Amino acid sequence: MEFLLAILIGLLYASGLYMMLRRSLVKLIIGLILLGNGANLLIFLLGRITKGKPPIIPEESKFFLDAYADPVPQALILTAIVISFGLQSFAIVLIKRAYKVVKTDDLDQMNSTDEFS
Amino acid sequence: MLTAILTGFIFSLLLVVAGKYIKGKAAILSALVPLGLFIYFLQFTRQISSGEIITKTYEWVPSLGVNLGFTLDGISLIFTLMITGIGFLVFAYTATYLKGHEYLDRFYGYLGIFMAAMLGVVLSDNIISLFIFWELTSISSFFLIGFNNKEKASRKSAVLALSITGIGGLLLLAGALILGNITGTYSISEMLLSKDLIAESSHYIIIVILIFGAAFTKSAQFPFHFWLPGAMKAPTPVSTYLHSATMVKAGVYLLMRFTPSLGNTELWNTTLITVGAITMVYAAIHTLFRTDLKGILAYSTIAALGILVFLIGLGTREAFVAACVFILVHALYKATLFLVTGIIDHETGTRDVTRLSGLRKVLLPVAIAGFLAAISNAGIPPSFGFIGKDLIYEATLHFGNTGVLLTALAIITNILLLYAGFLAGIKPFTGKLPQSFEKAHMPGFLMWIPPLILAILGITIGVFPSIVQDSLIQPAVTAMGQNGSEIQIKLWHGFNLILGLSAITIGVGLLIYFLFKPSLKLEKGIAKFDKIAPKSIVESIGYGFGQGSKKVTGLIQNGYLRYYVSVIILFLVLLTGYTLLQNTKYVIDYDSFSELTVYEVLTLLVMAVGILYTVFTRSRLAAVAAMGVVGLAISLIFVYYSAPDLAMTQFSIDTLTVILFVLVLYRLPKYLKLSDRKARIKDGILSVVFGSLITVLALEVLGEPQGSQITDFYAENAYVLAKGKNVVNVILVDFRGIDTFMEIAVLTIAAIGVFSLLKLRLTKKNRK
Amino acid sequence: MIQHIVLYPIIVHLLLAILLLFSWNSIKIQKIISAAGSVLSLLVAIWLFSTVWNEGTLTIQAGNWEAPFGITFVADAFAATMVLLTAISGIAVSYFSIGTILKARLKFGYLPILHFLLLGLNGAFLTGDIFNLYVWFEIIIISSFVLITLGGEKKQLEGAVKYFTLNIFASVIFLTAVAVLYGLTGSLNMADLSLKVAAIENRGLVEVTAILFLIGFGIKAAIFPLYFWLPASYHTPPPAVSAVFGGLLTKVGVYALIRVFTLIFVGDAFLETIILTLAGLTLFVGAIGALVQNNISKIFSYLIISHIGFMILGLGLYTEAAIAGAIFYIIHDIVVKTNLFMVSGLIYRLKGTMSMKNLGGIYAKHPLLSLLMLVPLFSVVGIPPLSGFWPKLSLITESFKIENYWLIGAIIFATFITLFVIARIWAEVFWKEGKKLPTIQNFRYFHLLKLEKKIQILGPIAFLAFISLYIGFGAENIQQLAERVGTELMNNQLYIESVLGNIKEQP
Amino acid sequence: MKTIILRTASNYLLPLLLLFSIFILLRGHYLPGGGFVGGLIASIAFVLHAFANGLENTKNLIKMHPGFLMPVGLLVAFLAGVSPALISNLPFMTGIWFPEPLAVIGMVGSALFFDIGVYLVVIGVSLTIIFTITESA
Repeated sequence: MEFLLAILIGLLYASGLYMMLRRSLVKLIIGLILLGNGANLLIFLLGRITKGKPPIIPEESKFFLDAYADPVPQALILTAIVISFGLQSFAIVLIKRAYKVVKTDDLDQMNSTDEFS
Repeated sequence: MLTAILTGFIFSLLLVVAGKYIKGKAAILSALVPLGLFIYFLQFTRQISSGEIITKTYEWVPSLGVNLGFTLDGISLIFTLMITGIGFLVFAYTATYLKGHEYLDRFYGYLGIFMAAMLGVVLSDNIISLFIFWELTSISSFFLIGFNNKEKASRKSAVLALSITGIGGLLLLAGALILGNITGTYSISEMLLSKDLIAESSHYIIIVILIFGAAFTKSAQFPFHFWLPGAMKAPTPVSTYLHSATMVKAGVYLLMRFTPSLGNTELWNTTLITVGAITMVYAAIHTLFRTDLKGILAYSTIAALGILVFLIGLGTREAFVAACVFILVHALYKATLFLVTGIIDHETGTRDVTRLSGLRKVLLPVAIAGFLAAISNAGIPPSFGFIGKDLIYEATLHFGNTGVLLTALAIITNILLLYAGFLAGIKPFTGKLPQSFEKAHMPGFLMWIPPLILAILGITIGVFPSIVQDSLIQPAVTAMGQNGSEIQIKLWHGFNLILGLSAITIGVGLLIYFLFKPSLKLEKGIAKFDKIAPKSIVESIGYGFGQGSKKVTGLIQNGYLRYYVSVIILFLVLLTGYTLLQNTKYVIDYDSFSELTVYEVLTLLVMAVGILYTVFTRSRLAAVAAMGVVGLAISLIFVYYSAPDLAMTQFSIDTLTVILFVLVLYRLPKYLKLSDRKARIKDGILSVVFGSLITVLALEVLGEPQGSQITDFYAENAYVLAKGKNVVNVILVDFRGIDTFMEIAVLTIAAIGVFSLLKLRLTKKNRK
Repeated sequence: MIQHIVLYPIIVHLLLAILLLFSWNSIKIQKIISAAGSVLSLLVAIWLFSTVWNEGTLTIQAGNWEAPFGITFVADAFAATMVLLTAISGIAVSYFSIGTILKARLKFGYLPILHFLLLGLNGAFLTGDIFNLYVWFEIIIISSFVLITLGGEKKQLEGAVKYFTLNIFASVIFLTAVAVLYGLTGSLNMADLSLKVAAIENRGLVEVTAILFLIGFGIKAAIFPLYFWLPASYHTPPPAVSAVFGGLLTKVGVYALIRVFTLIFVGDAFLETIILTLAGLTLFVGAIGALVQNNISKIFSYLIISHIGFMILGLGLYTEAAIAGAIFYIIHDIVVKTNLFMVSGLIYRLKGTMSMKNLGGIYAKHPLLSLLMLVPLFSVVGIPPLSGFWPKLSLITESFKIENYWLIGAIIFATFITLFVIARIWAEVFWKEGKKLPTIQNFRYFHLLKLEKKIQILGPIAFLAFISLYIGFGAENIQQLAERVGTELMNNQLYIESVLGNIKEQP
Repeated sequence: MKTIILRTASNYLLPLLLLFSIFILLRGHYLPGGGFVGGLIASIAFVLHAFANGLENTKNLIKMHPGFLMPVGLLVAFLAGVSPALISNLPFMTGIWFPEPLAVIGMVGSALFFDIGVYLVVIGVSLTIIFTITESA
């Protein structure tokens, strides 16, 4: 599983990047979201994955009795997911607003701030 | 001594507040500042001439080895006296010259700073503090040269002068730091002790080059001389001050100061002789082609500076004596000539030498001053200039094999200098007075007395050279590292070869003066060569550099976001790829991996398809939906691998994101096909490489051992100490609660951002 | 517990932001809170700084969980200095904002976001946990997004898209690096990481991780060739926003680079070479960028990039003296760059444009204001003895010690171009004769402002000008501080011990 | 789509979902759940309500701008964070607990209040975002 997951993470990074390299603002944001998902999964994978042993202490005991999944990466990912949600929602609105003002979502037509003036 | 230097700065600062009081008749009072300083430094003469060296050190930034260490020795004394003495006359002259000028107070302010900085340069023993004052002279001269800042030419000259002297200053800084590094001290006098260490150091060459860079730019040596004629855009008092006694002499001062510690090597002497000789002859010839009085004086100044550098390069005791004398000679006559020119300009409104004549009839005292200065400039006895010229010839004649050639060059230069001096000091006053100038009249005494004083001084010292012999020249030569017998400066050496050479100089010079007529035609003629002159070469290099920079910047910052991303990724891929290739083990331990189930494979498959569909579909909504599927698949993976909280969160966030996207997107049209095939392939390759890199990296890391002691701690204490059983939640609200706190802060900020982005629209109304 | 004060700079801004949100409906109250709060945060920062200066590094374990299990906050001399600078720059920007930001923007949460931004900065400087650092970075990013887009004008949005994309991208790389680091060590506490990373045998992987951090932070620090977002966006928001960005944001990237490369990834010759090369190129490319611009605000943007090179150079040289030089430069740069953008705002107020072609005549009309603006302008060049000058002494000397003349050349080149550019600004903007003021609807020129507004604009500029004068003339004090930071950073044992206790006691 | 059935259903659904969300919030310390997910569920409740009854009606129901919940939540979390420092001079965010567990909820301590803060902020944030976008769509 780890092997396949690693490949899929690579795929997420690759496709995220590919989307970022397109000219559409919408694609750009989707690309960033894919990249973010890739990074989250990477934390998950590299924190070592464990099947079927959630880090929840059994009802009767006060601590873990046997092996269990590392809760730290999970907590990190949770934070990262929520944070990226904040950024994503802002980005989505940015698309909307940019479309209204610049009248296109073609990134190549948003170059005025880099021009010599 | 610190107080002496600070006086100028404080004076200028006071002007900021009290400037308006000094604009009227009170202007003359400001001349008291340099006068006071002049008297202050004058009283050291006895001590210095008896061989004393006065030092004083104030701590400033000891951690960096930078102190305000001051040394007053023979060299410093000559310079301080020139700076304050001529400063006094210039200050006084200005009071009338710029009478009623709107910004007279500012002018005095700059002059004050400049004077103080100049004093700092010549008094500093700490090489870093010398640099600091050095830069301050550049800056204050920037303001002085650009004083008439409404004129474009003025601004341009100021920027040019600052650029040239500024880069020189930075070279000085580098040289100073390297010197300090080698010798372990920033004190110039202490560096003397490590003379051998420096000379033997492998960095000697670079040090000398850096110091030369500083000196040559400041002292307008070929090919860096061109800022000086441009600097003539400044009001005449500035030209007088900067070009006779101060600013440009700072380079010469630097060379004199470092002669004992760096000098007396092949590199040092040959370079100085060559550069000095080229400069003096080149500039001297140029005087023939100028019609503007200040232009003539500018080139003759460059020539004089060339002579000084040349003399320092000769490196003999005689040469040093000549140099020290010539510094004084030049300061006296050149200041006079500038001041005279200023008066002419002030009264007639022109500086065109072809139009000026007969002014003695209306400006007699000025004519006398001009005449005396021209005499001294020409080296005609009994002027001080005569002594100076003799000493120069003496120095060149006694200089080994090449003595004859060097003497010849010196003679040529002197001949042309004579011509220039006569042109500036005598020509405007002789002949017929044109009608248009009849109304010219004598300016206020503050303007004509100063040049007269200087001119008379030039003759007086010529007749009684002993005035300066022991008090100034002797200590200065000693300070340059030449001890030895007493120096004898005399007006009359008897009939000898040198006298003959003097006679030739004067004779030929006069001949040229009477036969050769400067004209605009000639000036235009030489303008043809401007293209290959250093000025235009440097300017076109600068222009080319500017254009190149523009191209490069435009190329780098071309506005295309995808290109920016590509560059960053390329950089990342290259660097990490390089290291990964060198270090990977390419061994994957499949046994340590967990087993696959059908559900998992299916989930991953769905995810892969979702990703690819997201990338390749041409409908926005389909892309968003596919992205949502990817998110769902991820939450399933979380479910399989023991992360229920994550699964819940991923699921809800994913849903929300899709909803938001749909809300925003459903009105946008389909994607346009914007990029061509080639770009897509290129991007595709880059993306695949990047993705594979991450995969390889992930597999590599999985091959490494990881034992988290942190996890064990949580496992033991989550319930016992933190009273929770869902360890993930315990981490979120307790162990790493601050992360979560900031996470909700991020959400809050994002929500505000969304709110403002959609609700706030700047209109004409609220744009207040 | 004296350690509590480590968190005060964070708590103060957090509380301020919350209070400001509660006063959403009243700009007046918001202004009062922000103004008073900035003073409070300055006092707190001074308190923290003086305590750290006198008693050494302070640490506190948030949640009272022994390191490395909770999140540790560490105030060593470096962090305390950065917090102090944030407070200084923050108070200036806060007052400047009150004076210059449009009412419409203030109504939509400008001030709370500003304080969230300052909160994020303080958090990033004080945290001793790598993932927590990521979270603070996100706070900084999202608040800066909101600030840069607030008002939603065309150029703002266009700049923001680039700013947004590349900074998020940097975060992703940062997160990737954290993932790898956690995968290798199972730890997040930076002091703990320092020990664990040193023990990893596969140095290649460590190097790759370090490169990921270099790129993630490098984008934020705007070094070559990762800086594209900066010239595209920094001139688009109101000057007050550019001021806080220009002063502080890139410096967080530099801070993180210095922190990570002195604490966790130490002694890698390959990386040092790369950092040095990048530093030289950053100096060069930023300088030529500044050379060709016409808009003063863009010139300042490029100068930011160029001068980042000085700080990275200090890191790359990797000696105590060089790091001290970098620290000195940071101290100078934060104050001066903040001020420069406020100056550009003042110029805009005076003349209604930022294009050099159309500017002019300020000196003739406002000599005293010109004198005031001269201080930051000349400080940024490093005209001795003003503040930018001193750190170059150490940087040149240390470059010389490794006999790298290219670096000395780059330093001189960047300084020279800065000098030239500032001289040209002086000639074009201040000396040249002014043109007629363009009429802009509803825009109030400086001379039409009420005295109160004028003070709100000039006060911060004068305050920062005064500070940079102090840095220049009182260089001894700053240098001692910088040297102490340099020593502490190069002996990271001190940091580790203050976080984890005496290491020898641990198995 | 605004059928009567949906409208009636959502009127019952709203309190039910809200209760459920609080349940999820409270049990978070022991089982999957917590402030974040709880907050999301609560917002979904309101969104559904708005879907059925129109945005204006939901707004009237809440009676205040949902954005107001954000500073409130932050303040609650903040107080939970500083309380240990104020009460027993412990570092920021230290967990302090009442000695005995309460029925249903279990142990009550600063961490729980912190989670409540998270819950409130999440509701405020998601409602603000969704309402704003809907209004200006």
